[in-house]
Amino acid sequence: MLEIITSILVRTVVAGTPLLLGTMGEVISERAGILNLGVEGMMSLGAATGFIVTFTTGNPWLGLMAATIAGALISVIHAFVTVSLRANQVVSGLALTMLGLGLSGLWGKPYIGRPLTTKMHAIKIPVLSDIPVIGKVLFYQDPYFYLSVALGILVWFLMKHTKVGITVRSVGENPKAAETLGINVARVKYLCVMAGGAFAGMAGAHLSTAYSKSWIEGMTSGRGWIVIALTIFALWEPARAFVGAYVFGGIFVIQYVLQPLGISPNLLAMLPYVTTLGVLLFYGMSKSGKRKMSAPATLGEPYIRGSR
Amino acid sequence: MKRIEKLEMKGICKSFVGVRANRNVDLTIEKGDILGLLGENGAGKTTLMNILYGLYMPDEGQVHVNGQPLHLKSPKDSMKAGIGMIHQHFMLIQKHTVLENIALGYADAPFFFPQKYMRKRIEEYSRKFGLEVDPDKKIWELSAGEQQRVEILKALLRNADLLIMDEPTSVLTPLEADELFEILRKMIKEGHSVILISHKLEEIISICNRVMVMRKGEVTGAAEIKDVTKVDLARMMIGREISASYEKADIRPGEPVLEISSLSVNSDQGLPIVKNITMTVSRNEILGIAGVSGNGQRELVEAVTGLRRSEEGTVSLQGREVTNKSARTIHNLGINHVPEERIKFGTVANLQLFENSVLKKHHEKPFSKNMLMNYPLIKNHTDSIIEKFHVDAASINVPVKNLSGGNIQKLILGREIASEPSLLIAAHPTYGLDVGAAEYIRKELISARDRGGAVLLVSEDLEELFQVCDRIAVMFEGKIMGIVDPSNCDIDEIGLMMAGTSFEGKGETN
Amino acid sequence: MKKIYALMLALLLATGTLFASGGQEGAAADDQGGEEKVKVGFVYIGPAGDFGWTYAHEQGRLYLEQQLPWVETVTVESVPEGDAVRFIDRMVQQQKCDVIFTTSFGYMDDTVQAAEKYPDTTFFHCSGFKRAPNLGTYMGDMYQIYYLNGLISGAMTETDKIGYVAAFPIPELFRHMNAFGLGIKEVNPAATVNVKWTYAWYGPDKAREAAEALVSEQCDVLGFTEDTPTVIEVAQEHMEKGDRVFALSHYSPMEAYGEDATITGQLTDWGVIYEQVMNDYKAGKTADLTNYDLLWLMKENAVELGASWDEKINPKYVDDLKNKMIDHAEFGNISVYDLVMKRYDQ
Amino acid sequence: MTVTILPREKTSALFNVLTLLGSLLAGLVAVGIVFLLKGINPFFAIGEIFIASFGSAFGFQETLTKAIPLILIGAGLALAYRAKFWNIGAESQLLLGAVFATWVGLKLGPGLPAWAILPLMFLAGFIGGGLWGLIPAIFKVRFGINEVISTLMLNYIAAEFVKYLVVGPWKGETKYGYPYTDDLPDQAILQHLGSTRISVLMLIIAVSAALILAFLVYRTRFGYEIRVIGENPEAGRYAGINFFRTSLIMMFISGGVAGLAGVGELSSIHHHLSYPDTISAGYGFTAIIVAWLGRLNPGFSILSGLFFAGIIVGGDAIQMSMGLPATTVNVFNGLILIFLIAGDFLLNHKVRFQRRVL
Repeated sequence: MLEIITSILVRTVVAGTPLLLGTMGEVISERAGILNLGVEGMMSLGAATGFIVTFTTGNPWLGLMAATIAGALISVIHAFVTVSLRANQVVSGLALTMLGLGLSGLWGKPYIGRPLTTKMHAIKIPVLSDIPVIGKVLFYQDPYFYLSVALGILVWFLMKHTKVGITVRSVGENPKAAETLGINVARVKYLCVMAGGAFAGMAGAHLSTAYSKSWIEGMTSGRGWIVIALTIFALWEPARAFVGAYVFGGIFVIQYVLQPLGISPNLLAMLPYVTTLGVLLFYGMSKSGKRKMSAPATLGEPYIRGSR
Repeated sequence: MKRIEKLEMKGICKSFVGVRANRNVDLTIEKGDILGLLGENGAGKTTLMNILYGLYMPDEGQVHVNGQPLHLKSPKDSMKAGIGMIHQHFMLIQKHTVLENIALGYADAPFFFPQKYMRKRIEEYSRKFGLEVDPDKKIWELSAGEQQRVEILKALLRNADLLIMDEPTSVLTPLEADELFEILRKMIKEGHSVILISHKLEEIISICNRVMVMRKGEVTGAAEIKDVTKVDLARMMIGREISASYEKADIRPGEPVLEISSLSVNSDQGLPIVKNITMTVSRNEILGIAGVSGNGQRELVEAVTGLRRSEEGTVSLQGREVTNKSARTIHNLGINHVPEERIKFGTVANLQLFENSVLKKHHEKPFSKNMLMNYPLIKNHTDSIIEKFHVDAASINVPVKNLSGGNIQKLILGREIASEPSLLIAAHPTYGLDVGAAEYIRKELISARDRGGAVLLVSEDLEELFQVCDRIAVMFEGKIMGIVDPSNCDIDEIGLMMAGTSFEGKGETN
Repeated sequence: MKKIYALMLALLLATGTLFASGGQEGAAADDQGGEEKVKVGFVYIGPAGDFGWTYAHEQGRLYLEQQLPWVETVTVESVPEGDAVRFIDRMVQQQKCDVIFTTSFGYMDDTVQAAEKYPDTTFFHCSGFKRAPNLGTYMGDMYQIYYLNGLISGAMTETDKIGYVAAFPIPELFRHMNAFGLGIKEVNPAATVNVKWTYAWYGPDKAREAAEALVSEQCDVLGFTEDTPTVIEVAQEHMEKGDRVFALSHYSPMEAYGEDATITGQLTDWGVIYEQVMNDYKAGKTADLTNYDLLWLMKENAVELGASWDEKINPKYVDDLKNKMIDHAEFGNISVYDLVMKRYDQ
Repeated sequence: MTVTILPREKTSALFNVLTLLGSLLAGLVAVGIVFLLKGINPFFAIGEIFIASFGSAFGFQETLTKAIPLILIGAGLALAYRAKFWNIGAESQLLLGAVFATWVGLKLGPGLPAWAILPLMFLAGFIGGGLWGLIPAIFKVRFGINEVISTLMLNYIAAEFVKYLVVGPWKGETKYGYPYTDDLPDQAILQHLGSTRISVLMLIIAVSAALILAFLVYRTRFGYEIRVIGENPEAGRYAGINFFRTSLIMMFISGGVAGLAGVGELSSIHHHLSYPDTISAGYGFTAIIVAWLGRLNPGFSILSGLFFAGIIVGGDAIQMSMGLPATTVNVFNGLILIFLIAGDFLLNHKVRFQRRVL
């Protein structure tokens, strides 16, 4: 029994890693007031880029870097269209998803099914990894896990305890107030969207170089959309994003564990999505929940400088 | 850091499209002054202050500090020069804590843990000026007065020597206002100076040491407070002979159309803002509601038209009770409404002219029948409105956003009057219009009255009220201070009522 | 304004059409000058590089091109079931294919329809059961190999729990799982098989979680039907962490993904089948295909035991199997290795 | 040099169209650049797409076949987007339409008179899609839940539900254990035109649905109210429009039309319910651009639906002749959409470049 629990937890953490990375990115972007529905596309591009670079150079770290840059670069399109051209963020995000999926499919085609010779191996942290259960879950994982946790904590810290965090959050809540206090709103928004893209790219690289170690079209299989739901689930708080990512990772894992109980695997596969709706509904039912669920005040709205 | 000993604005002129907001304005303020800037809405006070704060560039004129000319291109420049401004609508981030709000964009705060650093500074300043506020609270948890203190702290921490406050007491309870004045006095002692924009005579008298009155972009008077009385100020503010009334048919008011009794309404913040109002508007009558804006006029109108819940009391329309009925039900009973914010409520900017010409009436015959819209007929109707009300538009097929403000207002008015409502409620219908358009709209209001309609006119423009109304009610802090007959009344009286003095005796005339 | 807009949009479509018809000639020119070649179209359900079903067919196609120089091929991949018709249309009408292979059961009805529509083209549908004069069927079935895999798995398990990651509950899979189970029981009556369904032919993430769940249930030999080597990778990772988890390769030689974890597996060589079919075609044996059903098994070498084409069993574990002695009803006391080889030869 | 951006006061119809064509052209150029980077002759690739979809009889047949669901869903989405309701869930509304129709055709079918089956299937499909569309509407209006998220989640839920049906309770007895339902009875099947896959009835339904929706938007009171609350909810309140009721009706129709597309795919193409990605090849998503290219006028989705159907069909051709993956079409869709919304900016704003005078 203990072994099953350990295994579930180990897998939960692994399955939650791309979700955590993606959610952190989307939290940053949405905190600055830009809804980016293109996560699925950016992740996919990250996955393809990460794989191709790892495959050709044999260095998974270069793959990770390339994926991060690719994610950030493609997100610039979204930033330009929504910040500079004030276009509808929903439509632009969807366009980005299509573009990301298309480009990754086009470039990744020759790499479908090719085995990765160099992999990121799990790192065993001495001593700590010998602790029962927790040791295996937290201290014997692939480097992406440690990276995602470190970045997650970093984002949390930046958002909560630094000037940058205050600036970013203010830009999403009240860009006009930020502008009068001398902050370049457009620049903050651009940078935040790009940070979101970079995180999504990393999440993609995790999928193709650490999780599956292979590339195939559509391998993100909806994780980008879950990330967007998770961002609401997390109420735009990086600390809650940890909870959300691992809860959802756990739900993904537990489907297979529960199969012997005779519940239809298809109904189990609905769990992550039903849970999301359930949580939102739970928030939506109560007044205080609604307040909590209230997004950054200007999320989705174009900001026009100097408007009165 | 050199402090502001003396600040002068000289010969400031500023025009917006077609409107001269400031004409050759001079202003001087010295260290330790609390200068009251008095005037009606639209008198140009806020424009002048926005120039001082670097938000607008003046067309002409200069600003000097301690004798040196100052170039203000953005709020950053004015902040650097030691000028701080607190807007009527606070520039605060509701979901953030006080600390975070003050730390935002604060140059001296460290990168890591800026809150910790700010907390020390805030405590220091709180003690110095008596600005008590819990730094860890979120803004939305604070009362308006506390939020204002945050704004003041924000300005002071940015080394504001001169603090501009735009109608600071309009959102405060009397107790909070007293606390604010206490803070301001402390600031003066510390060598700061304050410019207070207000149209409340009482508070200007009680806190300021100097006053400057503006009307229509010009300075109409400046004095030391000790040399003037409330009545003097009221005269300076309104201060002119009322020009002749428009011609009106000599008809006695008919049966009552709108009866409001003991109506109480809450503001968006959930505080009582209309308090126990009772009044009647009859056929062939224009009832004006005078008063400085923000005294509950807007909420009153919204409650009557079904856009806001009333807490207590009743509203009856031609004998039928319509309290808290839906906007559509009330409209169907014959109330038409020219809303205050015409762009926000009254029209749909991206829809075409003809589509806007039936907004709110689109569900009625003959404009729609069996769920279908009769667009040919609507277009004819629009043509007639455009012709009758002289709406200047390229075509009825252009989006309304292409029209100027005056033309939008004419369109709305035309739409609301054309259907011969039993009651027309018009809120600030001529606000921001040029003289010709305003005159035209006033005449239309009168002719609606002459044809047997009842009109409730909310306006800040006393001249307008005197010219068109049969009776004028003055609202102050959610209450009716008195109802007067314009043909038989002293303008000072109204000024005093607007400033909160209740007048017994005159009361209802019918 | 709306009218102009509509007009322009229509004009746009029209220019597209014009542009299109203008370019047609150029494309058509390519098709001429062809020699006496037979053009063969392949419709694939998955991506050609999936390392499973479609990959195996792709290898078969390449083998075919290599063996029969008079064959020219064209492929289209990732064609959703129920949408094959338009691809077949295009293969017949534009690419002028003479023979078309549709390689998934789900294409059956579409292939039948297409065969009716194009009587001059010859169709072969993989794994189906409907035939027509110009529609034959073929299949390389591996239930024998699964049985052999079962024998080996039964011998290798120490926990007496064997895991199976299965894609979709369809008859072919049940057939394989039954054969697999039969083999296991013959060697190790105490062993049980745990099954996890993924509902995806191609789902590396799902297969991974399913395999991990099986490992956590103490399964130490993993078989699977899914088109990626994911399950092998999972087993290999556990091996590297010091656990004892084996896996059976599926469809393609996957030993490279888990050199320690892979014991053996199932291989299909579609190439020999395709070669046979095309030779039959050339020889004119395919005029009436109503009874043409090429169901090839082990004896035709269409399917093979092993995780790579060279070795039937990973040499690392040959000794283990040779040392594992069981009492067998038919052969008495025999090593599992010998049993497997005996059965293989049968 | 400074760039000033001012709102454009007047836009002419011609300018409107030129912007649109310019956006499309720019989109195609961008696609060409992507091809070029990949080492593919862009003129050949893009030309091939149009040849394959509009340049040959069999290609055009397929284009029409694919256009049917795109027109239907695009028109429905245009309605929702008019009200600023970002319905991303057409994919699942289509599926639910197919599920309801399957239930009528398969489960009720034997007990129904032959003439009633198809009409009832269409009705059921409309109701199925409509009800599925109502859920996010209620979620949004009553509980303040963002419709983008809820419709997306409902997409996944519906897909799993369909899988559950076809491998579980509805698994066909005649399908040898494969995950399909049984085939619909003959009376429940839409006939094709000749040897094509075009169902004339569906084509008529699609075109007339688009026209009816256009009529609804531009000629009825309901359409007027939708446009008012979409453009300016405050004005909608002022005008006494019932937000809750209008939103619900609107989403019922929007989802219902997608449901009709589901009935069409089921009854005309597949004849049985099977995996969700077989029933709908991403029509719900492509239709988003269809609606957008049609400037949110349901009527124009007829043309823009045809255009994107052409791109889907043309995508097959470059897949076969150039070995490009199926998702290449997504590059097209994404880039064209990006340039369309960028074009909208030019339509509504003047951009002036000025040399800074010192």
